[in-house]
Amino acid sequence: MTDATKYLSHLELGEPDKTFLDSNELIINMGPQHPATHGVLRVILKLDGEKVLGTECVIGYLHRGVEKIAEHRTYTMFNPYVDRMDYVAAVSNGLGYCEAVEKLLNIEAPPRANYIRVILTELNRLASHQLWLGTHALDIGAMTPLFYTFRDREEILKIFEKYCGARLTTHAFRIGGCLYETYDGFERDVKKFIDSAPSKIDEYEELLTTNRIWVERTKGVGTISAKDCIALGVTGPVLRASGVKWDLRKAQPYAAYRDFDFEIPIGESGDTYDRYLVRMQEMRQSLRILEQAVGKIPEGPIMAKVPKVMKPPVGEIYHSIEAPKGELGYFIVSDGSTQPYRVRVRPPSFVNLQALDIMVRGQLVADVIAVIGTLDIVLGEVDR
Amino acid sequence: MPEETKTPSPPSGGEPKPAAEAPHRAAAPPKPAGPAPEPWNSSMIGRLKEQYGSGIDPLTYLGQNYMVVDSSLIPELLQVLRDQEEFDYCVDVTALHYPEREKQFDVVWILYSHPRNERIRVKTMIADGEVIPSCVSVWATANWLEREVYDMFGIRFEGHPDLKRILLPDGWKGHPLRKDYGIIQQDNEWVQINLGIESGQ
Amino acid sequence: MLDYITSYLSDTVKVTPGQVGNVFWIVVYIFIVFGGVSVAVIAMNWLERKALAHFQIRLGPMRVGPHGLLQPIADALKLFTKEDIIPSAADKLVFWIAPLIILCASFTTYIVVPFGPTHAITDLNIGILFMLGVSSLSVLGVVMAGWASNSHYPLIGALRSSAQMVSYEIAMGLAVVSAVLMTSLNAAGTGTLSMIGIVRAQQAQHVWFLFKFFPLGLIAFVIFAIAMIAETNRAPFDLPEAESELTAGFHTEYSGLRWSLFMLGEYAAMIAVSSIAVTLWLGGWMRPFPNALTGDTWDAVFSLFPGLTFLGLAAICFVGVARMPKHPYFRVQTIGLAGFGAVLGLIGLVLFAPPVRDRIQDIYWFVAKVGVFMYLYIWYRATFPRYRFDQLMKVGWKVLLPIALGVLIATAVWGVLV
Amino acid sequence: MTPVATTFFFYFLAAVTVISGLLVITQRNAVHSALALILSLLGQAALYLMLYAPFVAGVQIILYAGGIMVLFLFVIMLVSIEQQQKEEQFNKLWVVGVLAAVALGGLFVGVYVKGKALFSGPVLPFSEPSNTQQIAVLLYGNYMFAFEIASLLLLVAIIGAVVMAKKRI
Repeated sequence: MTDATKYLSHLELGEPDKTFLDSNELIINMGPQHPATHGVLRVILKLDGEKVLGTECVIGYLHRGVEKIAEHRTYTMFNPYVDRMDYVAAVSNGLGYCEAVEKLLNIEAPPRANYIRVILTELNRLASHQLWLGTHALDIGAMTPLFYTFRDREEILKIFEKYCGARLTTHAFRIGGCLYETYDGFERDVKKFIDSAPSKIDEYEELLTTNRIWVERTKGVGTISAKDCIALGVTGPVLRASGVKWDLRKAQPYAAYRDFDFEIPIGESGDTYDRYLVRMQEMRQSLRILEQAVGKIPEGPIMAKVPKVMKPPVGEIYHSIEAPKGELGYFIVSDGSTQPYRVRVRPPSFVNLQALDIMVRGQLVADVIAVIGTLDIVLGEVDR
Repeated sequence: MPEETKTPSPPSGGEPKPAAEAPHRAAAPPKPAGPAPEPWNSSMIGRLKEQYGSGIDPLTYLGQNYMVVDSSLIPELLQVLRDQEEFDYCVDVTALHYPEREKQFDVVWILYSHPRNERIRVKTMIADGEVIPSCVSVWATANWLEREVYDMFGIRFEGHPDLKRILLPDGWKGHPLRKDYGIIQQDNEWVQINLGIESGQ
Repeated sequence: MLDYITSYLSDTVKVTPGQVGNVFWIVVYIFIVFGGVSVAVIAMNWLERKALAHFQIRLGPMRVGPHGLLQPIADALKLFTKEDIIPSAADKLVFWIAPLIILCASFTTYIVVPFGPTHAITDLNIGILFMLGVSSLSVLGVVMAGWASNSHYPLIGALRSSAQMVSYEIAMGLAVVSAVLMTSLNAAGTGTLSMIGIVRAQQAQHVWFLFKFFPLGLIAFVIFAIAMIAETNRAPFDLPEAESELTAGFHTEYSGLRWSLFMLGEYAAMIAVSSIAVTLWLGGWMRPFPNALTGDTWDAVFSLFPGLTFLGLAAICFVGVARMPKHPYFRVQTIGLAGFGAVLGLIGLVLFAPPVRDRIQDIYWFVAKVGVFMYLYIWYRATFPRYRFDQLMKVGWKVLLPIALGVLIATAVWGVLV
Repeated sequence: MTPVATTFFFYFLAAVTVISGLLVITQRNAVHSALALILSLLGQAALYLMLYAPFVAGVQIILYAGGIMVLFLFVIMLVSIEQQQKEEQFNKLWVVGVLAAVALGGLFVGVYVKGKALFSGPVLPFSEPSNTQQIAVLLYGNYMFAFEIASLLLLVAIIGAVVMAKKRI
């Protein structure tokens, strides 16, 4: 834990300029249909030439009322819905929700289930980071990494498909454990993936890490200090790239993460290049976790004793996990019935997106694209 | 795909069965009376109690600590928590709606302290139409989170720099996460005007 | 006027381009060159998609024709039949003219491109100036397109491209001047701006200007090679049409036929600037090692290259035929590919015939050199991220321009001293 | 082998130049004016070619049509067009305008009348291939001093423009 006490003063966001339509200024609408806003994000940019004077995010185009739906479904029925929030990291979403409900029910998933959960979640983290890398590089103009990452992401999706029949919105876990036993050759597949992945990551790095244009486009772009990060509640790789060594897998371990030895990569300057490096390192650390986990999945049941009709006692719980994008939290309130009284999702993308404004002030239009890419937002999660 | 255990197979054809069916013999009777919240004591609570007296009701449930506080304490207590108790990170701001209660809304702050690696919740109750001071000046992140609470519950935060709807369109009527808002209910007028859909669906 | 143009033919060439005074041959050449450029653009389109796909571990077009060979034609048909959309707020006249200007500008430059000592439409004695001037007119088309669309993204794209093209033109021009300067280092002390004259100067001095005053020629060439990518708005300098930032830049609002005119103009311009580079630094139509590997034997060996190339392409086709899946579904494709290979092979055989061989050689080497540049264009696109606008300007003004000036001065000094 | 075509092309190009020149001042839309100006400049370049001055023609295209007009368009595009279109096209200084036009016309006529005596008949001053060289000799030989003065003035203008445009250096 770093000394975060020095970040305690609050952030000065500054007043929005009153002269929003000055003659030299150009208001430009980026999105909701724009190739680089990763979905239906709309950013209103105030420009002076190419310089960004201010931004305003308009979100909600993908709002489906997930939290309202939750109040009208049983605990079990709501489980697949969470996959549709951050659809590139559906497994993490499911893990967070299942663990939260398990906590509320006061049960615990058996160790074998926890190991399977860790393996799938880490694979999902890799897939999410790969997708991020591909699209981020494409935004900055490098086409080729996209196809490399999609090639390798395919391997992960194949494992998901073999495991649970779905590739993207997996609904892999159930409250109390996992529904499916690992298939024959599951460990072999994962092992094969782990063996080939480092060289693939080297391949991406070869294309980008020392590429002059890439470095020029990302170094010093969208810099955010650790203080601002904490004040804005930014979590995940963005926070770590600013130098805060904070990862929920270490800070408040869940599932089986206590058993594994891995490092939390951190950056120094908090710019786009550091975030890129942090995520690349995270991918390698995920591989390390996988390597430790895959060999020694304990034997035993994969499902805890779960009541047939889930009626958690009256009470409330907040549980959060380290999703690929940051802290993904579930605040679940039970009124003793079969349906949750309230499910609040604390989405990392939503909170991280708030930081866009201070990250791009004074930078150029092209940097906005780079910063949106580096924040790694998924609009399904922002809007829920 | 061979499976050697008692677990159901992957959904090759039919729908996945609810997970609760898997361990049949584990159908324990539902526990209506679960663990009850217990009082929570710590040095921090001691300090706060000293300062604010009975306005604070600290509790712990399932190992998670929270305090129910009087709404009059709100901006001040949060400021104290951030400045003196090192809760530098506001995880979430959210609300709950209890329509049958007199003070209809619970507003919940979920806080985390990086130096202490500790998570607490602060909860307060307010009535419908009552305003509550904004804590954007305490944690900048509360900006969008408070906007969302306003959008979904209609709770107004006083002193918020730009309190407007965030997920729903600006002209929308109604606050969908209130319990009296139906799940398929929508602002028919808005839909007709803006989307040109006559039926409203 | 035609008389006038023909009267500009260089008198030093024995068989002058377009056969002096003969309007008929000029017209024939115009058709051949413009037809050839159009075909080259179509081929380039296919090649780019295919090569880029293989850089990116995918197959690229595979459906229309064997290995997608007919894809460009299918695309062209689709674009021709597409609905023609003009935004209601657009300035219709300017919106109409803009793609035509780009197209005219890039095609007009081919008037002076020397595919061989006798294979050129004409030989203006200000050839290189003419090429630079006319190709710089295409920026007008870009600006007009961006403005006429009456939309923010095209406008920003147009602003970017006008600034970019004007800036890089300067470095480009200085690099060209240093090459032109090298032509004057002969007994008479007079240089030339004529495209054919420049190649002849390299012939006379027994060196490609790339290696002249090493490394000055090389530096000038590299500057030109960078500036020409920026001039043609290609990756990594494709900011005016930066897809992820400005959707499609200046041609965001264009569709169908007029959009395809932009593409045609862009690819034609790429080939045009590549041919300037080839003419100025790579010895134009001259075969490799004209001074080292001399003699009739070497001449004969090098004259076999055109035929061999086509035979090689035919062989690739036949390998493809052999690897086609043996399924009735693929029968048409297999036959098509075999036919295509056969045509290529036949062309190859024809090219071995001595009279054809001698006539075609110049063109072959010129096209081969240009082809290398085309491949580089694709390679850059697959490898590099995009520059940011301020960085692009920095590279143009603070790096390329001073170096180009230095090279120019150094070339002049060296030329005077030697 | 001169006759018909050349005369035809001369009048054709002259007409293009003059008509587009008129369009420059009569068009309401500034961008259309600029485009007409480009056409006029290109017509002039072609006329230079007909005068056997290819170098001047090339420079005309590169500098005026290609370079300066782009900057013109650059500026015009950023100005609000709608407002200009509503404004009055010509101002009220008719008298001054007519006087200026008459004076200019008189000057042209004078030069034409006097010039007939000075330049007798259409003569090709230089052989074409060396036209560029001859310009170089004139610029850097005979008129070296004037050339340098002009370039110095341009440099001053450039620096002045930079200083004025940039608020902080």
